[in-house]
Amino acid sequence: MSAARVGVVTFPGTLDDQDAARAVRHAGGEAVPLWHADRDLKGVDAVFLPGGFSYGDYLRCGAISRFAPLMEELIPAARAGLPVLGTCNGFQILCEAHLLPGALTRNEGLHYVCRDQRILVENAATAWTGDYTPGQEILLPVKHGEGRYVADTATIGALESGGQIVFRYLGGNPNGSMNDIAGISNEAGNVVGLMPHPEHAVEELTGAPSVDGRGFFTSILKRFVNL
Amino acid sequence: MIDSVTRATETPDEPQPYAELGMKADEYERVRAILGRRPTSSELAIYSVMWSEHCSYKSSKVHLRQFGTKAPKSDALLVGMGENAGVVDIGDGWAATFKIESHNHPSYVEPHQGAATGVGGIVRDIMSMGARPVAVMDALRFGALDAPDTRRVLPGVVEGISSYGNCLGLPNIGGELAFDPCYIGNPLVNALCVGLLRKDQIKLATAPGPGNKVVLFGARTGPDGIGGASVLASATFEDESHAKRPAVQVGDPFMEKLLIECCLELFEADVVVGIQDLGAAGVSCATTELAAKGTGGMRVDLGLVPLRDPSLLPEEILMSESQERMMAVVTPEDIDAFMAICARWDVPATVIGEVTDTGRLVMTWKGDVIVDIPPGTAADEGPVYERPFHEPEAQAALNADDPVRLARPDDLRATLLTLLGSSNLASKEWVTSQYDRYVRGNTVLAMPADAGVLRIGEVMPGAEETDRGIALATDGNGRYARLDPYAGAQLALAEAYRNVAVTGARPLAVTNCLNFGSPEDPEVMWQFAEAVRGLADACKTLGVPVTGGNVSFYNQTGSTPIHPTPVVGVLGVLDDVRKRVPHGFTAPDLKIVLLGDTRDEFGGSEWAHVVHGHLGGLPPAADLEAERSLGGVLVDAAGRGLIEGSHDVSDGGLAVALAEACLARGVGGTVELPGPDAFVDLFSESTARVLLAVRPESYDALAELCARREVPYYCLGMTGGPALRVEGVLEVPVEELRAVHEGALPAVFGS
Amino acid sequence: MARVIVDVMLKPEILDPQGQAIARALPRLGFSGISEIRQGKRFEVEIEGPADEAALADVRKMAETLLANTVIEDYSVRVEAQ
Amino acid sequence: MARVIVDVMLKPEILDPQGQAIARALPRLGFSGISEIRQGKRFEVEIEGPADEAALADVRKMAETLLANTVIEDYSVRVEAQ
Ligand SMILES: Nc1ncnc2c1ncn2[C@@H]1O[C@H](COP(=O)(O)OP(=O)(O)O)[C@@H](O)[C@H]1O
Ligand SMILES: [Mg+2]
Repeated sequence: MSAARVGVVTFPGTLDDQDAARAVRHAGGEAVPLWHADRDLKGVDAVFLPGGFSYGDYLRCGAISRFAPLMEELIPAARAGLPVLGTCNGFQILCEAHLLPGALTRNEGLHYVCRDQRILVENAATAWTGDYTPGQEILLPVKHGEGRYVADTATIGALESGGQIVFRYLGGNPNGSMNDIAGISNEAGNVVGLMPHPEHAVEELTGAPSVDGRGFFTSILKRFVNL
Repeated sequence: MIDSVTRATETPDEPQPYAELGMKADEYERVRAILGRRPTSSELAIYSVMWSEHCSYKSSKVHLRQFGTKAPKSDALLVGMGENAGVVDIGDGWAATFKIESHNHPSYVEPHQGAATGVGGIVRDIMSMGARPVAVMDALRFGALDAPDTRRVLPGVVEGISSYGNCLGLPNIGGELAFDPCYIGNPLVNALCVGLLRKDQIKLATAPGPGNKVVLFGARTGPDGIGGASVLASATFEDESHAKRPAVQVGDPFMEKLLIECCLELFEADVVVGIQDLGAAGVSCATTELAAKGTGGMRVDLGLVPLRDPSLLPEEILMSESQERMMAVVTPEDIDAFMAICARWDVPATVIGEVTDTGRLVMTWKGDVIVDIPPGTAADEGPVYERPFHEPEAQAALNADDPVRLARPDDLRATLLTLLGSSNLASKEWVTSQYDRYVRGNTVLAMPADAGVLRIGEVMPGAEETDRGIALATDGNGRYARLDPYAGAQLALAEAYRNVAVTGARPLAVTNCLNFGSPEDPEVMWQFAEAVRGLADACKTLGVPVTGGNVSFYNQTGSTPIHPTPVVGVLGVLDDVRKRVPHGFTAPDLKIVLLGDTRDEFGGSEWAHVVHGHLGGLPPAADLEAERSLGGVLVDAAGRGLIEGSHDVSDGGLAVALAEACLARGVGGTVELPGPDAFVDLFSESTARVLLAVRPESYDALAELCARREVPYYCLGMTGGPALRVEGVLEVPVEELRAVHEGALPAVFGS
Repeated sequence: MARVIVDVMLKPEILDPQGQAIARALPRLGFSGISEIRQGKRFEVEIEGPADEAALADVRKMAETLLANTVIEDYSVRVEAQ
Repeated sequence: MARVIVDVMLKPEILDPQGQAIARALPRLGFSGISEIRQGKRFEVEIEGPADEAALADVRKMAETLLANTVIEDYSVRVEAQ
């Protein structure tokens, strides 16, 4: 059986695309580069929107990218169930594209923060978290200047009650997000966005002092093996 | 009115503002002699910037030559000094290029933009060698931690480095942060970039081949940093609107990121004959240098330069320091492919001229010839000064004021905590947490490790497979250099060399940024001459050549210069990056081993500085042979897997090194001091020492390696437990160490 | 040629840490009598033709879809008096 | 209680990368007829007393020293019509 194909999107200013592709390969999948200006998802099984500063993060993070030609294909596909993971800038793009509710705003401390962060996995039933257990604590790096998740009270309530809060910060919130939210999913659970970077925690030698990010990639790949 | 060559010939006696442009009368006369007429104002613009201290190194050149004449024989050197950056062979077909550069003055005027554009500039230097930039580092100096000036400048500088470097996707893998009142009004912002390339891929700044096209690509040209040109414009044009041009440049890191990816595709497609970044002196520098190193001639239509502000005059275009621009020489056959790659990355590109074999750089503006010069005279044949120098009057008294007279403490626990929470020894995390150290997924070690380490094998898909890694560290101690600039420069090199070696990497090559006061002050010039002599001698002894660097003069307020501050960067290579040695005490139940001897050396020490506000005597001896032997032991031992963790011993001595080693992973340790005087053992800053954590079963093998190279070694104790204990002297819980160490900067700058 | 101004401010219920940081710094810098500061964005949009209804409608659409994120921000559009 | 608005814009000769990035993106998003966009900051300052000359002088000083970086930015201060 051929390996699952995970698309990795590059916008102008995307930074973590190589890392994301490497993480996919390490987990045994095939990483398929997707270019922002192409209206072509190349038939991939899932899509990873990596971090970075697309369009310099000028205006607002993710605001310009969400209008990319590729996004015109991706948005309906995600609504139709294609698994999509956005980390950091990818999460910001998913919110700007309204595939996820709420928005990401300037860190409460007003500084960019790069640190190794403890994270609680609350929902292990999404497309990207099946290999974790609910309540599991993991260590992933965060690195962002605009990661404070905000939404109106009704939205937060719905996220809480619907199990859509997938990740929460533990041991200190790095950005002041509401309810310590680190990552959320859509109602269907196929679209997940988070500020931390699983792709920087998959190897012993490099990146954060953990390999706790591997689960994201094994989760999505197993899903396709089992299909 | 355009000052064309014709007009210049017709008006030979028209007065010209050369002095306002920083040119001396004899320099101006030389230009007239070279051209056989008065220069046009555009030509004057070119000569004035190209012959400035910054571009021509006219005061430093005669000294810097020693880096070449005394250079050790090294097979690793592929490109030496004189290009945009040096290139070293790191094996398996790979090469590394690295360089450090200052942006001190702009960072004082506008901290955020000054520091940001400092990063941008050094990254373009690396790109222009044909490399992919892979990491940055920053060496910073500010006035006293609590000085109002520091509170204004430091946060902006850090934010500038952070926003620019992070946006480029370059991990920040290390640097320095130090405070001293001498830097008030003269902060130092030195930025380093390292890049990787295949050995057969090196690009040079040269414009050969008549008929080849000259392409300007990247950002449009605006009125950035052309304070100087306004003198010309207002003198020639009597136009008030040009009188107030901004001296500040604003960077656009997004454009630079596009430039990086665009350049890499251009290199991959092999459509570049020569390439040069546009830094200080912009188009003037790029055209004269490219032409001088190529076939010798170039024709440029300045009217084709894409402008952000259409009112710019040719003199201003020539002097503009607009950021994020590059210039390439491309064959006519490749020009379409070149343009297509630029378009794919949304990078504007314009053909502005052509290479010729006339030996002249000719520029036109709306049909008039406004520049017609032999390019080499601007690029390579600038003035060279043998500035007078002599030892400062006060030097002997300074050296005589030995710290032995200072009262030594009884409470060594309190002394440790005082030092650990002092500005220069406190945790730098407030700064480093604003830098992305993980991006691109190749960072093996970064803060708080002694050196940054990168895996290289996955950087360039398609290149030869390799397990190698590179390590980089920068160091420099202004107090040591003040006491003895010759030794101070050597100590800076020794520490950077040692910091690279403690990760297990073999030191290969050196870059340096020499931050000094005014070269017109003979006492400063002496400091400079001594520092260069010291560094060149030390490079020879350690067998590591200088590959490039940067000189920053005029770092002074009134007649008071900063401490002479040579900052030295060392690049090393790990044959197998998986064998890198991590930082500090990595686990309990390891033997704690000190390599190297400790003497009573407190001149310029942190203890004298923090506790007594004292600077006098002589710095610790620079024992380069000992450093070399120590480096050999470290590289061998790491290669054989004998070391579990390491940390070099430097500022603050063994006590601070032990504390930092405990803090790395929260693992305590218990030690017994080897010498008779606990204070000396703990706080002396003797060099050529490191602290290692080794498995008990590896100890004998390590000891044997040390014995073979005559490196002294002392087993001090074992790691483990919740505290740092020095038997019979002090005991501090690791968490108490942490609170003191990590609290100092947030107490001033907020958390 | 006309200039249209688009002001974008965070909705009142969304925390504005930048404004708060400035407000906190004020007393230290000797400014008193200020009860609140909020920081937003101002865009100066130069349009090629006149600022007629059609042009303004265009700018409003741009504000709604691009310049502001209406999940967290309010915007207003006005022609600048020349 | 009054609201004073402080507008801060980069000086015209200073590069505005943010504005340029937006302007470059516009045609792709289907907006035409826009020749330039510059992005700046807008501060809404709530003052406790009336917006008299003394209060405005205070806000102007605040703009000069804190809200704007006058090395690269210009500012303007006005009272918002209630
Ligand atoms: N300005 C800076 N930028 C990036 N990293 C820095 C900076 N200053 C210090 N660091 C990093 O912080 C760590 C601690 O620095 P320092 O205390 O100078 O190290 P050491 O005690 O080993 O000499 C090192 O990893 C160093 O590279
Ligand atoms: Mg060190």
